Amino acid sequence: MTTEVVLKIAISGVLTGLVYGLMALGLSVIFGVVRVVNFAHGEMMTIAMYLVIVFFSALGLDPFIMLVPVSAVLFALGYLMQRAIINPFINRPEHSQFMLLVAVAIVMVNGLLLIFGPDSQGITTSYSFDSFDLGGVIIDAGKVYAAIAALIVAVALFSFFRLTLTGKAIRACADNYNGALVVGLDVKRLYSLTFGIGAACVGAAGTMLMIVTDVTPAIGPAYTLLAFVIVITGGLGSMPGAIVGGVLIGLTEALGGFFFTPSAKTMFSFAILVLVLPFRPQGIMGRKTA
Amino acid sequence: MASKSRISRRTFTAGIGAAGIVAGTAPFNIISAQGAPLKVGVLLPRSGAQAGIGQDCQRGVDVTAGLLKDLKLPALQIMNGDTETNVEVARARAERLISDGAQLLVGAFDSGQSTAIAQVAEQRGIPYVINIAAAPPITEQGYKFVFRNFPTAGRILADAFENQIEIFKTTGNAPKTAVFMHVNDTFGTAMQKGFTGVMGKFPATPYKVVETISYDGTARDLSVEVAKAKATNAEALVMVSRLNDAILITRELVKQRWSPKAILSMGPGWYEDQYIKTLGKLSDGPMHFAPWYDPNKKLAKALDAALAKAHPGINMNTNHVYTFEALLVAADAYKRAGSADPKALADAIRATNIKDNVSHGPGIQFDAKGQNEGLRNSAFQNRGGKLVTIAPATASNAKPEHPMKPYDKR
Amino acid sequence: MIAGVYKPDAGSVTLNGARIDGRRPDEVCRAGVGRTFQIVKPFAGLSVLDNVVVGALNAASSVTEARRIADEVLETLGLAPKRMQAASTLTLPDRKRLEVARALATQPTILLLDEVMAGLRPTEVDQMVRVLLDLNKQGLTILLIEHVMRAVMALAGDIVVLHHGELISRGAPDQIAKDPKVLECYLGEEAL
Amino acid sequence: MKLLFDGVSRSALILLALFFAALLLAPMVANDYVLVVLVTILYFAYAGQCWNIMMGFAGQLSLGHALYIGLGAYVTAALYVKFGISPWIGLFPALAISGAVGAVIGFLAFRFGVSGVYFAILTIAFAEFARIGFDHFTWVGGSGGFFLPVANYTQNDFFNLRGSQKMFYYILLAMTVGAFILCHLLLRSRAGYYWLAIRESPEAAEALGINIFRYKMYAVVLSAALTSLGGVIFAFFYNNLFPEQVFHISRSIELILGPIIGGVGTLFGPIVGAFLLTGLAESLREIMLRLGVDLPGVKQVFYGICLLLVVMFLPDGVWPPLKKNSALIATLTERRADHGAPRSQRHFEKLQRSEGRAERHLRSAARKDRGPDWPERRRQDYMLQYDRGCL
Repeated sequence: MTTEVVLKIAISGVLTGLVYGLMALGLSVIFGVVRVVNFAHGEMMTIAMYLVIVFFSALGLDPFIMLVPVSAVLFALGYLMQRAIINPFINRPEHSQFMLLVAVAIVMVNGLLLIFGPDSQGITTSYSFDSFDLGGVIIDAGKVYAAIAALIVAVALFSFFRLTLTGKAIRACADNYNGALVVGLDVKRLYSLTFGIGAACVGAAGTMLMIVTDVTPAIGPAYTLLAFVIVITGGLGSMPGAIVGGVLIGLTEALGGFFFTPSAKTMFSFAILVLVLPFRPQGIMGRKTA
Repeated sequence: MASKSRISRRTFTAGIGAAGIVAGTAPFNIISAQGAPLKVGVLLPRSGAQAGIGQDCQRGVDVTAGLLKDLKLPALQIMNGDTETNVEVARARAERLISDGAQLLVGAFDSGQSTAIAQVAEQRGIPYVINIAAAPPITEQGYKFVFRNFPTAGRILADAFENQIEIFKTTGNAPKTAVFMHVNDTFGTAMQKGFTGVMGKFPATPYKVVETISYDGTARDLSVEVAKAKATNAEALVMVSRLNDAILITRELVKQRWSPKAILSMGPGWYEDQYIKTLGKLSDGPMHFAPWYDPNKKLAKALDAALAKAHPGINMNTNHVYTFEALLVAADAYKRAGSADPKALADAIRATNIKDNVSHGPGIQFDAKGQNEGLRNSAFQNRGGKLVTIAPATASNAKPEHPMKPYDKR
Repeated sequence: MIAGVYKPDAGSVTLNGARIDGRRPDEVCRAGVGRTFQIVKPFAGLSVLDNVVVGALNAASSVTEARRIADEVLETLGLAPKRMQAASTLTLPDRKRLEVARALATQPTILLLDEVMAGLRPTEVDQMVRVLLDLNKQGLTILLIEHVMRAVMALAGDIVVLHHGELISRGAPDQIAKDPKVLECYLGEEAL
Repeated sequence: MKLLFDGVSRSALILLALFFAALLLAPMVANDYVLVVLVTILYFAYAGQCWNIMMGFAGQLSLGHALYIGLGAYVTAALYVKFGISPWIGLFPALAISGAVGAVIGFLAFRFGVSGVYFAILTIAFAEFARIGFDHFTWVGGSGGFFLPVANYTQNDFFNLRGSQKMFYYILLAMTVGAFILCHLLLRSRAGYYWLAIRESPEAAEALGINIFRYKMYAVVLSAALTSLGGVIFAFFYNNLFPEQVFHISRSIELILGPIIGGVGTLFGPIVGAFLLTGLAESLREIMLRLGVDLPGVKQVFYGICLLLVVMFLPDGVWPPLKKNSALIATLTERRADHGAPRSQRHFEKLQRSEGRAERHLRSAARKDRGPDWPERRRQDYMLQYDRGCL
């Protein structure tokens, strides 16, 4: 019995971790290229989650179909945010960027509160309550679907950065800003694109999360913090690092919650962070910095 | 003036019976003689983390004016203050409302914010009626101007066990084991602290608690918690939770294919509208042991009707009841005090004796500490999207259903 | 490596008989090694004076004393008129001078200069050279990395020319300048 | 004393004195509401000043300062409630514990080269760690909260910090002034110079013989310890502590908004920021009230937009441009006073007369004025500090 329960919890932790990883991936991509830490990351995700609710109640779309429109809207949001407000801050000191994004986050949280009210909202799909029974190990079906979708989106993103010209151009910007300028890349546009892509990741992650959880306007900061922990643990700016970090944190919280008291489970992810940082300041998958 | 305020008690109770029927008789003169409405500052966390509950309480405020008029009670001028779920803001708002002329304060749902407001009220000598806040220390400070018409955690627990014993006696079938899950916030901790002690005073409680699980109410994922609870194989699930976590836990129960024989919730969450709306038929079955209203009381029916009219689709709940009752206390005291002098108001509140109220129990009276110890808690159950009161028998309108219908058979 | 940024794989660095290899940069500096950076690193937000005061505090016992030293150093390097400007407003030559001033203010026994003349106009080079010569005369050891030959020629007493790791010439500046091997190597382009 | 006033212009001193006098007299005229707002302002000004030592001076971005507030609050409150120890004695262990925790964080970070954003996240991690830890620390009430006994005090008990708002106001005023003077002196000390050097360029600072590890540690420990004093006041003023309130990241953010809006690294920034932000929040409420808008969240949306605008258009905060203007005003008024000599002549004389003064002024101006090439410099810094090849 115990082994089955532990196995079940571990699998559940990994699956959730994959979705969290996708969310963190957005943060990582943005930081890796634009060098701005998106302190409004979780808040952007709550926007995506509310979009899911709107689309769901208005059109009755399945979350997996909604992946596309929600990501598209978030892409536009990210693109515009970068264009309109973040761009002038690219070269400002960190605390100034922090301030800007905190202000953005305050507006987002309270805007959502105004529009959608304070109550938690969720969607119920045909598979919301399904689960698989694998020889006594019960696995949440929604989580499985969400995790698979998260993996697909992540792989698509990897291929985009590896294979397409735009992706390569963005990587060039990340590698050498001045070099990219010199060879005639429109860095501003590429930055906006990157921010858009990062936001789209968040959009996809938010859509997937709606399958397994609910949303309230106030939940944003918790997700921002979670994304930070994942990304720093995995390696800020490293794409595989975000996914690995997500899984690691998901697993840690699940097992920590099971073996110790669940109310302290987030403490374990912070413990992992505190352990990782001194010994690998660049994160588990991050490259050694100069 | 003095002679008129003496009429209050009897005329008042009679007035309720005659509400809306007998018009133009003596009580109206009292209102007009009393002049200006009492300025009441209502402090609620309407934005920030507790926005949901704060705004729900506000619904109770919204319907008050009409009801007070029907009760022939003096009008209240409501001054709203949003505490933003923040202790400092709560304190500053309280000061602000008093500076703006508030003669009485009501609020603030949360124990921390209520403590901060209580201090201000005490220092400024302005009466403060707490609507909801269960942490015992607030009324243990020897305050002169602070009153709480809400049961403390110990009271809620004692009534819960008593009602459970009664319920399981009627059903004839009781769970032998239970797992106790509680949210790790102010209310949850207060309940957890008292749980074992109070349970010991009720040896007839049919079940034994095999494990206690404390969890974070803001957690996004409660699958681990439920898996841990399921692993105990307990027959019943005893809960102290909030709304969001209640929904998450129910989903996990279904997904993890665990149908406890009974879900015994000793707090909010499982009876709230959002819960019922979100989960539909899966919301049926949980029993609640919480501060509630007595469905047979006249005023409860009136409040329910007023709420139904103002907010269709919203079931009346604890938030509305106790926020309304706090305002009721204010209006009643104002009427009896005959003036807005804070000292007189405080004395009038202390002498409160409202028999015809909404909540379950003998009515509203305050002891020397400013606590209403008479409040009793009911047991009620989700049944087909509605809430029915199942215990104690004297204040119920339905029979309990046990065991709960398994989730996969719905 | 001398300055303590990189640790040597083998061998040792000693200053006045004490080993300084493997020490942290700040310890090396306190031992008496002043250095500049090839890519200048002024404390941009601070004034020129304050930049130098920070350096001077290395040896000075109080802020007042450090200010006095800083004033002197600025005077020597001709930065005194700009002492109140923010370092970020300086031109590149001035920044290079500031680098030297700051390093000098630490009162080192040996001064490591990394391409401090690059980008300077000939007259500015000459000015810097004069300063360095003065300092050298006062007993300061200078280790210079420089490809402005004008400066090297003016500063060095004894020149060793290496070509692909081989010694090709050695002697006083004017001798070197005439050495055919050297001229061949450099195609005469820098030989004055 | 000489060190204190050395190089501070006379007009600035007069302005300061007037401002201080106004604050001293404020409780005589302010009603309780204004007083509680002033207390909040001073609290944020004090805490912001402490945070500024770490970020503004030494350049270490801490996003977890609520940790030290919370430690200070819990330690003194627990000692007072459980053992009856006066907060004036209890604050010493509070200082020590906060300083020690700061030292641990600093050691972990600086010994292993954790800096910039990473450092910021590390500070958040510790604060969150403490939040959840205290949630389960039942000796001080856990998540159920820790309550200090309250009564209606007829007179102030200064020794036990029990009393009226006025008492707290004056204590906070003294603390804010004390922190201001301390920071002023620190900036002119060896440590101050070293911190600024480390902030601007750690490599260069190290090459100039500065033990950057040690001085960064000084900054963190000092900032942490001083911040905990703010926590002491918090505990005894509000009389209840909840880990979810005290240690929450939103509290950390609240603390640092003031100094950032006011001007990071400036002495007046935290004070100006605290006045502006609390004032802004209160006046927005007032406006909403006047307009009859009673929608929870509207106020915060406008608050966010205001923050956004300030940070977009005043990148260095409100104080530096304000200071330029106030310096201008001061010059103008002084000019009117002696309109005899021709302008340039007078100007020259004045420069000569007050070289120390001008120096001081320019020096601090220089510190704030990052100059037009700041973006490029920062870009360069980044290129040196980080491996940008990450995708």
